Amino acid sequence: MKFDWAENWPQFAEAFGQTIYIVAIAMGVGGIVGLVLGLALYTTRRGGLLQNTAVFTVLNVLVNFIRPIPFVIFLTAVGPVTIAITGSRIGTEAFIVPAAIMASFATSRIVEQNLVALDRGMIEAARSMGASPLRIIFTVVIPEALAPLILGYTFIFVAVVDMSALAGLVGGGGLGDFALTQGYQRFDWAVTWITVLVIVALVQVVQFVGNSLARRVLHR
Amino acid sequence: MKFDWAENWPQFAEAFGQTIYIVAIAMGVGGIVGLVLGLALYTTRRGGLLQNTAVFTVLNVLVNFIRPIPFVIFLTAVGPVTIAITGSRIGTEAFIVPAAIMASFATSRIVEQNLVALDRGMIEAARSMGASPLRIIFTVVIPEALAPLILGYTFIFVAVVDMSALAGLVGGGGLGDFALTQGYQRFDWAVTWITVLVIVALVQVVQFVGNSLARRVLHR
Amino acid sequence: MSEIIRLEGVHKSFGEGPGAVHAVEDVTLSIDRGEIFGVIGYSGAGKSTLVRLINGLETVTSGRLVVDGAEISAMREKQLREVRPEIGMIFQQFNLFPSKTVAENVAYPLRVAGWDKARREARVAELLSFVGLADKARARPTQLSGGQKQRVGIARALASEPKILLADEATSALDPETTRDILGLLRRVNAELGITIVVITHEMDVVKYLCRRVAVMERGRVVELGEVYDVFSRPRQDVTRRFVGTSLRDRPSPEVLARLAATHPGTLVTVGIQEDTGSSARLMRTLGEHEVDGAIVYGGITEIGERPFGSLTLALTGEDEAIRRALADLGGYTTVQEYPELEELKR
Amino acid sequence: MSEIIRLEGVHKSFGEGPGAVHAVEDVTLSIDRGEIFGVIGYSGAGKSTLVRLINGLETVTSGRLVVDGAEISAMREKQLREVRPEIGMIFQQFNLFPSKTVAENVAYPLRVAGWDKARREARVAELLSFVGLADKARARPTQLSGGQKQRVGIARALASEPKILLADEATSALDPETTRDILGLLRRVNAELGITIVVITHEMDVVKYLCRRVAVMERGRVVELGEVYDVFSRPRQDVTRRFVGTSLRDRPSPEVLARLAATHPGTLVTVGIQEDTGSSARLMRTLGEHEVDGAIVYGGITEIGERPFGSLTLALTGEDEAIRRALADLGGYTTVQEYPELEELKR
Amino acid sequence: DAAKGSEDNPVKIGVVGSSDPQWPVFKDLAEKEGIYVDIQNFSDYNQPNPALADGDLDLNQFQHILYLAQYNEADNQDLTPIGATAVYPLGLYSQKHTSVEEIPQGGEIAIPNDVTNQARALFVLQEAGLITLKDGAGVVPQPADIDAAASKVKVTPVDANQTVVALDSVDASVVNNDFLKDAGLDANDALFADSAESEGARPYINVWVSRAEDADNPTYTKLVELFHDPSVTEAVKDASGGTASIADQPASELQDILTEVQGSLK
Ligand SMILES: Nc1ncnc2c1ncn2[C@@H]1O[C@H](COP(=O)(O)OP(=O)(O)OP(=O)(O)O)[C@@H](O)[C@H]1O
Ligand SMILES: Nc1ncnc2c1ncn2[C@@H]1O[C@H](COP(=O)(O)OP(=O)(O)OP(=O)(O)O)[C@@H](O)[C@H]1O
Ligand SMILES: [Mg+2]
Ligand SMILES: [Mg+2]
Repeated sequence: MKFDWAENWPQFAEAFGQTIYIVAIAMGVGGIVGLVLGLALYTTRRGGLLQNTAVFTVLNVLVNFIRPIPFVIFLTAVGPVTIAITGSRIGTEAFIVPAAIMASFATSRIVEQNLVALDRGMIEAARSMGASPLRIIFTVVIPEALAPLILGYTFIFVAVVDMSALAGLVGGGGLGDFALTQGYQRFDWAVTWITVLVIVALVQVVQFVGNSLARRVLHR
Repeated sequence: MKFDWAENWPQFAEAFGQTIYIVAIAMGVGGIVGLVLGLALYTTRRGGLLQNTAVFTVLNVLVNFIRPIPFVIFLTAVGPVTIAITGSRIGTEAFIVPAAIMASFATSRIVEQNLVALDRGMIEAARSMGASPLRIIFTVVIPEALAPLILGYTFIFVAVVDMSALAGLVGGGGLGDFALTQGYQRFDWAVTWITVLVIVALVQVVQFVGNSLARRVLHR
Repeated sequence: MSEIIRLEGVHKSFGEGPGAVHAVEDVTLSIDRGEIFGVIGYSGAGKSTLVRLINGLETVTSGRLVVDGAEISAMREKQLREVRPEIGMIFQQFNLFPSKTVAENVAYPLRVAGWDKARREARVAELLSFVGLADKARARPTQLSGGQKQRVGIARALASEPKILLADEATSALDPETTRDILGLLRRVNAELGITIVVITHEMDVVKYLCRRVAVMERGRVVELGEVYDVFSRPRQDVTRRFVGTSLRDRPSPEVLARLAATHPGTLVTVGIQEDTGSSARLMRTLGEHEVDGAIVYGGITEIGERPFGSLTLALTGEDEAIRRALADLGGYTTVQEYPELEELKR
Repeated sequence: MSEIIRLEGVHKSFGEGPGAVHAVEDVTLSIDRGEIFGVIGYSGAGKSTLVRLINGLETVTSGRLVVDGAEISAMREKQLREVRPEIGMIFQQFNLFPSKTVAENVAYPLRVAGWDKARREARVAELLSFVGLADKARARPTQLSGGQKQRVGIARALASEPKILLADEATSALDPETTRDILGLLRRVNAELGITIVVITHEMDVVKYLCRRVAVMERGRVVELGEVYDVFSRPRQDVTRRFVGTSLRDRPSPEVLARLAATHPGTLVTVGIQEDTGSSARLMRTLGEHEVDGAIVYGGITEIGERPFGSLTLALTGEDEAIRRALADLGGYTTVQEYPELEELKR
Repeated sequence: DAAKGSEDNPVKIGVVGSSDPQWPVFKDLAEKEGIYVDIQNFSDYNQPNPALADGDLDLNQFQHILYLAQYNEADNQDLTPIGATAVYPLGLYSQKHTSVEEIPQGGEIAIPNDVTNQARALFVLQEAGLITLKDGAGVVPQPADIDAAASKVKVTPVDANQTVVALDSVDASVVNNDFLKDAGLDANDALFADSAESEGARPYINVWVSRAEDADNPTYTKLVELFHDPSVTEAVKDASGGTASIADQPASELQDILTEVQGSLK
């Protein structure tokens, strides 16, 4: 009773679509919210553009509070939020809510990390021209840290793809769930690895794009 | 039949010990192997100290191959390796093998990312003195990127703690599994959150240490 | 002339306790609107720190600092932001934005100041062609030579036509020709637009060419301050004397003197040339009166602030007595440096 | 004298196709063991690129480059590593290690060279006290002034006693006094240890003080090359003439001339002073013979390579005819520059 | 080597949910009889069978015959049931509705997403008249086998735990029996449940499993016997909220059922 590709092709295609959907939205939302959070961590940290110990401490603790919670527990805990947003705790959309939140927090650390060692001379130059902190962030800090940021986002992309395999927890589908339920749980290694290969291919494409962008941005 | 702390305290303590064990070894091994892999990615990339397109491509594809595989599938796939190393595919040690491998690959990307934007002037200075690539890596590249690297390792630490919650898959125990099986799966939210809080506290301590080290290293 | 920058008892320390570095100590000075003010001093004297206080990049540890009526030393970052667009700065380390092109670097302050695209582009083109980098508009800073980077920094600082320009070693990486062009530009913006310029430099020629007044710093303090001509012609501090000396290169070093004594007959003396005390014509006349022959063997006369200044080292030949009398006469109206140690050698 | 560095038809381009920058073009030159060789030229002329080729930091696009018998241009990175400890480099942008202390920065090449701890510490202490930074040994580069950074760079480059020193604008951030100390040090290591030094500089005084030979670069090419005295006293290229002029500051600019003409009676002329052609004593004698009075109003005489060199601008008064004859005589043995345009103005 | 079951070489038993109350009782009982056991807990159903097949475990006890059959078939193994434990009914629960009839057309039902519980849940829903399975759906149907046109509701497979959590956002959930007590659900509130005694429930008898060669190992047989001690079965029943019906079929009968089920999977 092995998997019948010919017959179940639409099921696979649907899972593929779900993964794209989950990853696109979780990355989109998580990427932006994570950027904001990461910038907040960077700017409020000691010696930052808007040094503010109170804000930094709260954010720092919050991010560390959320990140280590086992995902299925976190997903259950944010259920009420999910219901408020999507009307249900189950289904693809319902999975995206906790996934996007988790992605945001993870991204915030990646962003922070990539900005923290930025050369202060050019930030001083911008300050000396009277540029506001917000302007400095968007016109100096981000452009100057773009290469590592791109690689950081590529990292997060892979993490989100990996996380999307958990969508099955709430009936969210996706390729990861497909590999698990149609392959792994049925001990059908062909299905498992074919699906995993598709996921890997997706990741390779994005990494390739990320690498080329980073290289271009480094002007080598 | 809620959880009886007085009676089951040893069970909790054991889970705590398992988490520390898993995280310590997975971080230790993953941190070092990841550093080596990350340095390899950094040095062989175009414009790197040991630019080598073939090696870079192989490593790049390999890392991207492993990282997005859903963890439970990966764990099963590396089973033979696990058996070869620990003699069994189940138990705490058996979990550490795939966890350390995954941690290595994730760490490699974090390391790569934090080195890629390093100022080339000082690397040139070291080259001009006849320093070998290996020496440059250990005496210039790593020391100069230390602040973001420390934050990067703190990030990976949290990720490994998070991953350790999956130890239960192979009977590996740990706090995450404790929260899941004693709390979440029994709908006992008190146990769930108490356990999660202990995990969070652990993470906060490490993050605090990471932040202070990074700050000291930045000389502000 | 109205005052635009005033420092009153300004201190700046880095760190605390016994390991603290007192980079600027008790500096009180005032700079007039429209003047070009020079700051010189040894490496590490506190010059960069001083100007970085003026636009608030460093905060004053104690003392008062007022720029154009605004009390910088009492301002918070947010208020400083309103003052800063009026103060351009050329950084000693250039501090260019590495990921922006040359044109984007120069355009940056214009964006901050809200100039529209067309004006911005015109201004950038004008500045780049002035600093001779029109062909590098689309290059990145990493592709530039040291002097090219510095010129981008200069163009960027001047872009938004600030009221005050802080130039920290603005020509240190430039060849003499390019330096002359840049100094000419600075003089022009000062004359035409009335921009006040504070110039830190270790090149005395820059001071002589540009500045009206100069402050000499030593270990955080301003040890001498005045009109450039006065400071250069009558240096009171040791540090000033050394700087002026090396700069004019008009006073021979002991090695050079020894060589001159070996190759020239006669008595070597160095005589000061100054507008008000001794012109070279008067000098020659005095020698002629005493029938002493004076061959110029070293030294020079240049202008400082459009007034002649320098010294000449002469090899005097003639009657010993005549020479003695001639020197006495000279000593009556200018400085005369004799070298008895060389006479010893000759005997 | 044996040759230590030889370039044969060396080219270096950045980029390809029509947008390529040809930083060094067809340079052929040879530097002797133990000499101090200067490289001057406009900003962007290719000076830094040229010296970066010498230790293989940039790879030659075409041509041959041999250093101390080793063909650098044919070497792979691994082989270069064996040659490089013998070549110290002072970088134009300093390139210090920001996370290491000053002492650790200076000790780095010694670690690479495998010196033991005791020798390393002694050497670092010696170098730091020489460059005047003993008290900054434990500071980090970010806590240093521009000149202090440069001095750390100098100490680091000299640390392991290399055979060749590449000094790219090594004193550009230093005050005159410190510059003199550093130049003295370079001259000493050259004289005592026989280190070959290639000096890039835009300060002509540095060339005059240090170098035996100098190459003048313009747009990637070496346009003039020779003994410093010859190049300075008889510059053949326009660029050289300008550099020498600004450097000696002995020839008045048109503005200065106009002022001199206004304030001094008589005819202004500028007369060259050179060891072999015209000494100032001979000059004065000639004027005396024709009963012409010559007041020195501008100019200077210094030494290049221990030989006198310069020019004097004189205001000549006397009979028109006498002046004419005196000038004719002078023109017989030295260069005379007259200013007919000023005479026009006077009338 | 110490003999199997001695203190130095305990019998390793893989379970899913070692915190269930019967295990401490069972462990103590076995020790009194001189057999030492090591209860190894798994959080994932997929791991205990390969672990047993590899020899990492001696026995496991977490699955029903259908699950075992499916594993044997897929992984080409011959793990063997050596004793029965219990049969649990599988029920449909709701916070919104009080009867099956109330569930609206197009309603959403959450079911467990592990292969066999999912299949059984689909049978439950078919029995309750909420869905219709396509012809040839087989013994282990999945949601793709639902004839949507002929069905009243939409089915969403989720993590077994989430069937309980999601009660607040679906019309009803098929909830595994072992969650009832912890989740505070009462088996009597089920809108619908399959019957443990029925013939159709035979593939769902939970079993003790060993490797084929150990099927007659007396130590293991003894353990199976001990499991049916009243102190243990009480704990089992208690944990299931009284819904478990203890099963005691002999090993040979269980092996027959396995062969039958496995045959139908081919
Ligand atoms: N990496 C690079 N990519 C592209 N062009 C470069 C690069 N490095 C240098 N150039 C160009 O090569 C030319 C020579 O540069 P170089 O640094 O050698 O000049 P330089 O003579 O040292 O000038 P300066 O006195 O200003 O330091 C310049 O036009 C510069 O823009
Ligand atoms: N951030 C800092 N932390 C500690 N000390 C500092 C810092 N910045 C400057 N200093 C010290 O303050 C003193 C003055 O430095 P400053 O940069 O003002 O000197 P400067 O006069 O500009 O010298 P230069 O001509 O070499 O540029 C120096 O001794 C320097 O080491
Ligand atoms: Mg300075
Ligand atoms: Mg250069």
